[in-house]
Amino acid sequence: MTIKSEPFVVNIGPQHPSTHGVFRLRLTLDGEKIIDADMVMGYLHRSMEKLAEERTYTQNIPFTDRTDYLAAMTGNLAYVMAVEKLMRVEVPERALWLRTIMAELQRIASHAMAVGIFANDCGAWQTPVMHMFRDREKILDLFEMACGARLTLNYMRIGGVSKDIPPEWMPQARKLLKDLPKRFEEYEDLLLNNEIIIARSRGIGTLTPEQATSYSVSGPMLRASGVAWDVRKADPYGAYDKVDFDIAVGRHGDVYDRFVVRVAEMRQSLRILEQALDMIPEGPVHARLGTATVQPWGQPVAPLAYRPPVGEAYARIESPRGELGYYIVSDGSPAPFRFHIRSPSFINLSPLKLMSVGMTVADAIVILGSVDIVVGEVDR
Amino acid sequence: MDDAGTIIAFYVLAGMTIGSALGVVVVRNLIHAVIALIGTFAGLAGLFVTLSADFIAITQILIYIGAISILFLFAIVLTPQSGRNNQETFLRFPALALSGLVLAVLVYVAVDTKWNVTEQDGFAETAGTIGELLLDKYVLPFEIASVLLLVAVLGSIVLVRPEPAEED
Amino acid sequence: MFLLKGEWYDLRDLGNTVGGLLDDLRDIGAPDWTIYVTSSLIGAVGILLWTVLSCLAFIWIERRVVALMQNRKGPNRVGPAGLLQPVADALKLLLKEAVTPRSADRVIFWAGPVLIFIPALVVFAVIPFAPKMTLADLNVGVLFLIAIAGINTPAVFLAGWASNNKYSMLGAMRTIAMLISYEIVQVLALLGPVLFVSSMRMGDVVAWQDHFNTWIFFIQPVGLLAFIIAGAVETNRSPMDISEAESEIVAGYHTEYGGIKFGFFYQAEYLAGFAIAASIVTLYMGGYTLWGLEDYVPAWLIFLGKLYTVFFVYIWTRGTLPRLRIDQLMAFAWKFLLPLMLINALVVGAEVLIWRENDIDATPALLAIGAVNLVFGAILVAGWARFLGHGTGKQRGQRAILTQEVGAVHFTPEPAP
Amino acid sequence: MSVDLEHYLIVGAILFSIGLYLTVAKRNFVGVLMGIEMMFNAVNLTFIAFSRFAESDQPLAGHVFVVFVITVAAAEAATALALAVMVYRTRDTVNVDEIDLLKW
Repeated sequence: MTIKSEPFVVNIGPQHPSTHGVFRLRLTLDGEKIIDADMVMGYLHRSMEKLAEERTYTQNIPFTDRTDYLAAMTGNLAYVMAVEKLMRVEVPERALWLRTIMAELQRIASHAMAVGIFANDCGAWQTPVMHMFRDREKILDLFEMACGARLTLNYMRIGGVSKDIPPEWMPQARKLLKDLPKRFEEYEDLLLNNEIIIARSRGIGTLTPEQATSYSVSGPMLRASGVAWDVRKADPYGAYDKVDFDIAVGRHGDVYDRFVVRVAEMRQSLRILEQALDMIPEGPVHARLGTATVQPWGQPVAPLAYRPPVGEAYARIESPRGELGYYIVSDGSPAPFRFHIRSPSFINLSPLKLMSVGMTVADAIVILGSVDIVVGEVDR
Repeated sequence: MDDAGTIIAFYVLAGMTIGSALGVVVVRNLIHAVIALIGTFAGLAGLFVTLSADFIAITQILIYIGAISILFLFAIVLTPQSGRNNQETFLRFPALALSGLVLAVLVYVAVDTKWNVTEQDGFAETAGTIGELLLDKYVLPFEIASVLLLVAVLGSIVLVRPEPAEED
Repeated sequence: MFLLKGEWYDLRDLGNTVGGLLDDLRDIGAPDWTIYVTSSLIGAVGILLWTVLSCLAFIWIERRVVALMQNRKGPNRVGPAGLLQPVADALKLLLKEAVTPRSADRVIFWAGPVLIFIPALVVFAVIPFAPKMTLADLNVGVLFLIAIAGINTPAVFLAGWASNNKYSMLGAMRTIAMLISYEIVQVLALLGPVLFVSSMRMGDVVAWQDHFNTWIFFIQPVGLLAFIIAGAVETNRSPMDISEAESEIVAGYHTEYGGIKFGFFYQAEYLAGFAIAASIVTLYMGGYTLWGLEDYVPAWLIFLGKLYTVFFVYIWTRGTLPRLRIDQLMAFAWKFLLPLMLINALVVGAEVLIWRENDIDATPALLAIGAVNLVFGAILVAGWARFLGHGTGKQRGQRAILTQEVGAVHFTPEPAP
Repeated sequence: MSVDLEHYLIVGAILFSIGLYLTVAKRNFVGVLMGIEMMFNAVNLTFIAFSRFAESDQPLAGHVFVVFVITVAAAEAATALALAVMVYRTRDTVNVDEIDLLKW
C-alpha cells in the first residue's frame, strides 16, 4: 500500500527576505520536507561580460566592483591581475602589498556580513548582523580614506592601485587591528557556542569532499568539507607568499563548518594584516606603463586605453566567496575580445539541490545562507 | 431564572447555537461549516454558563473550540482533492423526515412531561465538587476514560503513520 | 494614608472608585442589571484603553531597547525621542488600503484579525490588577486562561487558510502544531500553583502568595521556566517565532494581511505577550502584592511594574536568540518539557499531600518545599537533558582545523544522529 | 416570562435533530462527524440542564457525566478524523457514498 501525499510547491523568492537579492528557489515540499529544489537565476543579469567587450580595459574595472558588490576589492584585483598577465606588466612592490592589505580587509568585511546574515537566516532578529556591521563600517571607513568610495571601490588599476594610502591611514588601520580581536572573541563566544545555532546548523547541508570537488565548489565551502585548498597558498599572488597564515578547514562539511571556517578565516586575515602593515615597503604604487606614470597625488596621467598584445590570460584569486577567476582574450584592440568571469557564488550554488533535498524549509534557508551568495555575482 | 439578564442571555445564546447549527447544514464550504460549528460550540458554552456550569463551559471552550474544531480543520486540509463541498447525499429528504420526527418526539416529551424541578439556585462552585466526584465515586470511569484516551491517541497515530518503506 | 482605605478616592485601588460609583447608582434606585452592565463596561473599556496605551508604549520601548542591543538608535524622529513613532505607525496602518487578495476567502480573511484579537483581549477579564480590580474573578480562572488561549488556534488557522498563500498555510500549520503541543505543557505547568493554592481563582492564588509571604516562583522554579517557554511559543516570541519566521516564510499566517488588518495581528501579538506576562505575574510572582508595599503604593502600579518587567524579558530574548526549527521545538515540548512537567506535577502533589496530612507549620514546610523543588528541578533538568544526549559533546562548539598543507583532506563523516 | 428546563431541553432537541440530519444526509465524512459532535453537544446540554433543574441528592453527577462525554467525544473525533485521512489517502475521497467497497 502506498500513501499518497500532495507535493506542495513553494517559491522562495524572487522577493523574499532571505534570498540575499533577487534569487528564486522553487521548493517542492512534502509537508515541511523538501523533495525537490529548483534554482531560478537571472533576475539580476546585467550582461556584464558582453558589455565589457565594448569598453576599454580601464573602463571595465567598475564592472568588477558591481559583480560581487560585497567584495569589490577582490573583484578589482582578479581583473587587473588578468590584464596585467596579458600585458606582462611588473607591478611595484608597494602596490602588491596594498592590494593584499585591501583584499584581506575586504575579506573580513565580507565574512562579517556573511556570518551575520547567516545568524539572521537562523532566525536571530538582526542583532548579529548589526554587530557585524559595526566592524564592517570601520573597514569601509578605511576604504573611503584610501579611495573615496565605500562600496563600489574601483581602487585597483592595471599596473598598481589608483593612489597611495594617505598618511593617517596606517594609524587608523592599526587601531582597528587592535580592536577587532576582542570583538571576534565576543562573536565566537556568542555564535560558535550558541546552542541554537549549533542545533540549527550541525549535520545540515553536508557536502563530502568528493561531492564538493566534483561540483567544483571553492572557497570556504570547499574548505568546510575538509579540503585544504586556498588559492592564496596554492597559487600565491600579491604578497601572500611573504606572509604567514593558515588555511582554516572544517571537519564534516556541514553548514556549521562553513560558518566556523569563515569565523576562523577572519582571524587569519587579521594575522595577515598585522604582518602586512609592518612589512609594506615604501615606493611607487603604479607601474610605468608606456610613457605615463600615475603619481600618487598628482595628475592622473595613466592612459585610458591600452592595447595589450594579442593573446589570452586567466588570473585567479581567493575571493571571500571562493576562487574568482577572470579570463580575458585580447585581439590587440583597446577592448577585450572576450571577458569571462568564473564567479564563485554561481558555482558554489550548484550543489544547492544536492544539499537541501531531504531537509526542511527552515534548513533550506540556512543552507542558502551558508553558501553566502551575492546575486550580483551569480547573475553578473 | 427569571431576571431579565438571564432571559436575554438565554435567547441570544440559544439563537446563536441553533443559528450556527443550521449554518453547518446550509453552508456549502466545509471550512465555513467548521466556523459555524465553532459558533455552535461557543453558544453552548454560553448556555452552560447560564446554567451555572462554569467548569463545563470552560471545558467546552477548551476541548471543542480549541481542539476538536482544529481536528476538523486538519481533516479538511489533509484531504484536499476530495472537494470542499458540503453537499447532501440522496438521503436528504429521508434524513429531513427522520430528524423532524425525532425533533417532534423530543419536544413533545420535553414539554409534556411533568419534570421534577427543584427550586434551588445555581451552583456556587462546581469545579471542586466535580473533582471530588471524579476521584471518589466515579474513579473507575475516570480511569477507564483515561485508558480510552490513550487508546485513541495510539489508534490515530497508528492509522496515519506512513508505512515503513518496504525493502526489496 | 490608611484612613483612606476603601474610600472612593483611594486611588491605590481603582476598584474603590468604581465601587463608589456603583453604590451611588444603587442608591438612586437603578435596577440590578444597570449596575452589572456599568461595572462590566467600565472594566472592559478600562482594559481596552490600558492595553492599547501599553501596546503603543511597548512598541516604542521594544524598538528602542532592541536598537540599543544592536548598536542602533531606533526610532528617534517622530516626536521627542521618537515617542510618537507608534502613533504615526498606527495612523499609517489605518490609512493604508485594505487589500484583499483575489483568491482569498473574503469572509474568513476579514474575520481572521478579529478572531485573533478577541481571545487576546478577553484573557484580561480574570487578571486581578489590584484587590478590587478584577473584571470577573471566575472560580475557574486558571482554566479560563488556557481555554481562551486555545481559541487562538482556530483563529490562526483560519487566518492562514483564508489568505490562500503557501507561506500563510505553512505558518498556520506550524502555529497549530506548536500551540497544541505547548498548551499541554502549559496546563501541566499551571497544575503546580493550582495544587498549592487548591483553587483556580486568580484572586485566591494572589491571596495565597500574600498570606504565606512567598511567591510560587520560589517553590516552582521549573514550572515557571516551562510556563515562560510555553508563553514565548504562544506569543510567537523569539526563539519560538517559527510560525512567522521572517527569514523562512516571510510573515507566516499573516503574510497577506496589510493595513489595519495587519495592525490587528500586530497588536494581538503584544496583547498576548501582556496576557502571558500578566498570568506569570499573577500565578508565580505574587500578583499585585510586594511584601506590604501595596499598602503604600497603588497595587495596580506594582502589578504593572512586574508585568512590564516580565514582558521585558521577552523583548530581551527576542533581541538575543536565533530561532529553533519546528521539529526541534516540538521535540523539546514532547521529549523534554512534557515528562518534566508530569514529574513536577507528581512531586508537587506529593508535597502538598504531605504538608496537608501532617499539619506542618507553613514556614518550614514552604522552605523545605522550595529547597526540594529547586534541587530536584535542577537535577531533573540536568539529568533529563543528559538523558536526551545533551552535554555529550554534540552541542559543543568547535573551531576550524588550521593547516598549512595545501590539498590535504581533513574530512570525517558526520556521526549518525 | 422565565427560562425553565423545557427551554433548554427544546434547544437540545433541535440541536440533536440537526446533528442527526447532518449525520444521515451529508456526503462528506467530515460533515458527518460534525453531526455526531453536534449530537454529543445536545446531549451535554440536556445533562447540564437536568443537573441544574432536576431534583436530586447529587446534582453535580450530571456534570461528571458531561466530562466523560467530552472525553469520549474527543477520543472519537481524533480516531474518526484519523480514519478520514487514512481513507482519503487510499481512495482519494472522503465522500461516504463512494466508500462502499467494505475494504480498501
